[in-house]
Amino acid sequence: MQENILNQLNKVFKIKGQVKSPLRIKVVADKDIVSSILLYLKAQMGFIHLNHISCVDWIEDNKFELVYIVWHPEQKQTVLVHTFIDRENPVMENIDTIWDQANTYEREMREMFGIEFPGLVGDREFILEDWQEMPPMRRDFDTKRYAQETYETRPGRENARNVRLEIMKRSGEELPDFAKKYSRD
Amino acid sequence: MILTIKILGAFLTAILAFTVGMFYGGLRRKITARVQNRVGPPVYQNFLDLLKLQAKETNIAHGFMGHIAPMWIIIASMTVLMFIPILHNGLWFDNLTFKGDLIFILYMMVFGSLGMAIGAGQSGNPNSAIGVTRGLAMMVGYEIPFVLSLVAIMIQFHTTSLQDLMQYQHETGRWIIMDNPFAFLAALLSSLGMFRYSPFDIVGAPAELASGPVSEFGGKYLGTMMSGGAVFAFIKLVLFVDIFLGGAGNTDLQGVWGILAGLGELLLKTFLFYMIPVFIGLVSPRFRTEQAIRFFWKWPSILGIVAILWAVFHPIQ
Amino acid sequence: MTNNPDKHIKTIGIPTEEEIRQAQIDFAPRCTSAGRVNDKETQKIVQYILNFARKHSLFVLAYGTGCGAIEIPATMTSRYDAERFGIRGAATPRQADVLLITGYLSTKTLKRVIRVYEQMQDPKYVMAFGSCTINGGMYFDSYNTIKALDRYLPVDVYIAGCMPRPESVIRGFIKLQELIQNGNAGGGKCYRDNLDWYRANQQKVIKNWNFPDEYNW
Amino acid sequence: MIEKETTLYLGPQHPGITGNMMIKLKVKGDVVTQAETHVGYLHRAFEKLIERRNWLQSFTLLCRFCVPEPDPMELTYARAVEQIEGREVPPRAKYIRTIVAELARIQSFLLWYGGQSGSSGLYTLGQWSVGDRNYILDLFEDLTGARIYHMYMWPGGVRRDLPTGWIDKTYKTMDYLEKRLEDYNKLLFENAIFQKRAQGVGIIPKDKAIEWGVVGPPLRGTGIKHDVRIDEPYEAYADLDFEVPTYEGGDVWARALVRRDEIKQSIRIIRQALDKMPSGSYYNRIPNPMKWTVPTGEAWIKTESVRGEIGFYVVSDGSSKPRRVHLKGAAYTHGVSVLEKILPGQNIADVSFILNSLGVCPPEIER
Repeated sequence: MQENILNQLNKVFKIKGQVKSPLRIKVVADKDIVSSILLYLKAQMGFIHLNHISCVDWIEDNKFELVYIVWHPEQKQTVLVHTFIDRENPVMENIDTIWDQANTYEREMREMFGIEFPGLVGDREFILEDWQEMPPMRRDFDTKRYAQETYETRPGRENARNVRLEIMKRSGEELPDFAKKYSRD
Repeated sequence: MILTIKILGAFLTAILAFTVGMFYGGLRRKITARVQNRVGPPVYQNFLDLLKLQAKETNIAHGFMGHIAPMWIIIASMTVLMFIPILHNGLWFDNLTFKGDLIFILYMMVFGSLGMAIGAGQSGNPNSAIGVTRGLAMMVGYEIPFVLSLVAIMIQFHTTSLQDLMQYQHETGRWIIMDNPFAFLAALLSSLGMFRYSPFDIVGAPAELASGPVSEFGGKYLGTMMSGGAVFAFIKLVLFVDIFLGGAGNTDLQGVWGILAGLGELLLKTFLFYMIPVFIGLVSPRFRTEQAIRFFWKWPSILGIVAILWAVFHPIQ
Repeated sequence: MTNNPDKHIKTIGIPTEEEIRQAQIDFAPRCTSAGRVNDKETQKIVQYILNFARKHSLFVLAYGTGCGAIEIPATMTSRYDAERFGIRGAATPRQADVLLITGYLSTKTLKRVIRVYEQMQDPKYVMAFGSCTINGGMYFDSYNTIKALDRYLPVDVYIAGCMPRPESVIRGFIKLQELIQNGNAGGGKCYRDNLDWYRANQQKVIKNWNFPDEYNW
Repeated sequence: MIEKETTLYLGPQHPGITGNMMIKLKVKGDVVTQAETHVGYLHRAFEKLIERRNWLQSFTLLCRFCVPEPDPMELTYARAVEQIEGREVPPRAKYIRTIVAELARIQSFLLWYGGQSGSSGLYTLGQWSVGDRNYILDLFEDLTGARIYHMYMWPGGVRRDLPTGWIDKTYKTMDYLEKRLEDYNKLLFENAIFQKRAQGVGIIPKDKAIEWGVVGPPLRGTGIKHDVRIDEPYEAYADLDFEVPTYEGGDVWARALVRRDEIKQSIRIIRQALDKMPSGSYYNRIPNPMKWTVPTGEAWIKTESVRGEIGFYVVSDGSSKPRRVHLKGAAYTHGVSVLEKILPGQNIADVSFILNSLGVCPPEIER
């Protein structure tokens, strides 16, 4: 069954796939044909359920990896369609005409990774509000530094060590025995 | 002398209505808690709530009607209260009853809700606006069987006076529930809507409209509304007891003992009657607005019409 | 307060005593119950009665701002039954006395929470749940959650734990009741007195103060 | 009644909302004409933070993805890590995991009883069921030490063995629950008003359901038999005998019936698993967690949670920290696109009702 799916995809789109496990098929495709693959999978092969769209930031290769996961309700097969897009100028085809719920994923990716989907409707802000920095899910966004710069942190958590000792020192109270036992100094 | 007693009696009536209404509210919360496997708040919890609400500061204004609406409810409730004979015997709790007061009471009971509707409308909160629409729609629903049942009573007894009805029940010892059970049933079902407990709490449904018309009222306003509501609850209960359940104060005792016995009888009857909507409320989900109206226009209204027919064929002079 | 991130945060080394003292002075919450001396002896009888009523009638705003809200149903229902202390839910901020911050606050929620808090009527109290409201907890490096709630809202009672059990929630309520009875829980007034300081802190985090048009009724 | 269109904001502060989200409704009189979900109030940037934690530290964050039922999150992630690494799980651990997952399902369903009946004004049932939920949480407390967030299932097994006497206690709790379920049935499902309220409300069409991304009880409420526990059996489900209830109709009523029957099936699964509990090791030891690296790879793992199928897409780049952990919760489609599709035309009174019956869990949407 899995071979049939792969052969069919190979015949139509000239792409090679591989069987990962009895219920998972992995296909790597060029970004231009991804939407036609998905449309073909949905309309011709019965993969009518869009499970997931995920994005991985491969900053070393200067690429975003997009993963479209579709599922066949009768054969219980899952196809993962992988594609790579340029990280500097990330544009991907909008597929919310194929599945309505893709709109949500794409809006999230537009916000979190800065990937543009031409023709995508919906507010630009889906989860964040008044975000002015770079899209936060990119690997080069340093969340800890941003948090330290933006939010005021209560003193006492300067480092991971000495918490109990610090409490004792500042409050002037003697630590109970069990706390001493777990204190790191 | 009579005037002094009347004035003092009016004050006493107001205090009695307020206390009993609030106390019943607390009892309801306690009983609810017991049904729900809980300990529940103390029975005087509502008084504490009221005291706290009255002690809150207010730093908002929602226009003129926003200030007037709670007053309106209090005024309306007190006005209606003054026209309801609390006890059959004695001058103390007669207040301002007069011939034809049944029609007047019917008219005035809507008055409080209208005041609240205008006040809530002024607050500009869409939840309030929708709540008010629902409340008015509900009123159209439950008023019809209620009016039908009262009309049946009026036809049957050829009177519009509560005093006369109570006098009849006192003299014959027969409660009107026996003379016209259909009227009682219709009124009982519509009373479920009047109390706005669970199947019919669509006006202030928390999961749908926050708290409906009172969404924007807090502190003193809410407290005042709460006291008005307590008085109204008492009014409804006494009205039902007066019309259908023989009224209170039917003993032959005279003087203070007569009044006390009458009050005891009143509390017992009102409490038992009050438990009907409370227990139905505990086990019922809420109707949608149109379902509620359809409910009232179906069986209660049919019962009301049957009651009128019954009254026509079994007149009592 | 200038926005100096490195003032309190040192990633390497243990701060000296002097630095710690300075940080504590800088970071002390504006509104604490400690400074307010209005205990039972100095209260007038009316005030005492009103405080008694306030203490035993706490309307909690039904706003689950974070994951601590999952223990609120448990606290309110049969086993723990908070209603026996006079604690019950209120649907809208106008009717509520207590605002529960049940956990971390993202900046988007903080904006709404401030709005809700300002809609509440005095006297009003804030209870903060969980370690994430105290110092960020496990979200210490998250870009979207605030770390110390008392910089933005006056907190009356903190409940530690992640998440606090119903018992500790009730314990927190009882602590709040003590504060109210002794006249020490005046967060709302303190917030108004120090509004500039709080606003400055809030505006550091919330960039845009405008709400949608239909929101401003 | 009213022809004017009003904008009604349901939330974020609203008693009818499950959690912290907002639904912007356009209403005409009592009828919704347009609905729009706004989320992001609970965004804690978990997926960003997990990139900064190592494989085991991630569990503290993971279980907080969805507050009412943290265990399926742990289970799914643990399975994903095991699949990438090729780590075996001892059979006893598999059974314990199954039991914990089913207990989590029951406690979440009991919470759902409270939400579903509370949103329709029947508070008594909510008080009972949420009160009874504490008995399940007690079991969790005995087993893991915490009421809500357990961090119990780790790659390679579970963190602790069953304590002594726990099995008997679980049997007793199951007996008690079965008795209580009859009471709930009388109060909710035999209630004429609830039937009237629930039937024909919030209909998901059967032919569109899979395409819309509906999963779990809402999908089974349309009559389509789909359950990850049967499609791709994981843990001990393949050895156990249970049924997947389906009902026709696709409305709130059908979903409620599905959930009612699923609690019974969960109790059945737990009893069987306790009966068959194998002996042996409960934990396949992992190396020092601070230095533990997982080989390069990726996994897409699905688990059946209360709200439906949840999936984790986990990518490892061979280091000691995950490259990407991406959750697809059932609420991600239910709460946004499905809700926006089925709300128009409904009464305002039913919005919160439908929201509860879909099992929308906002923290799962924005993570």
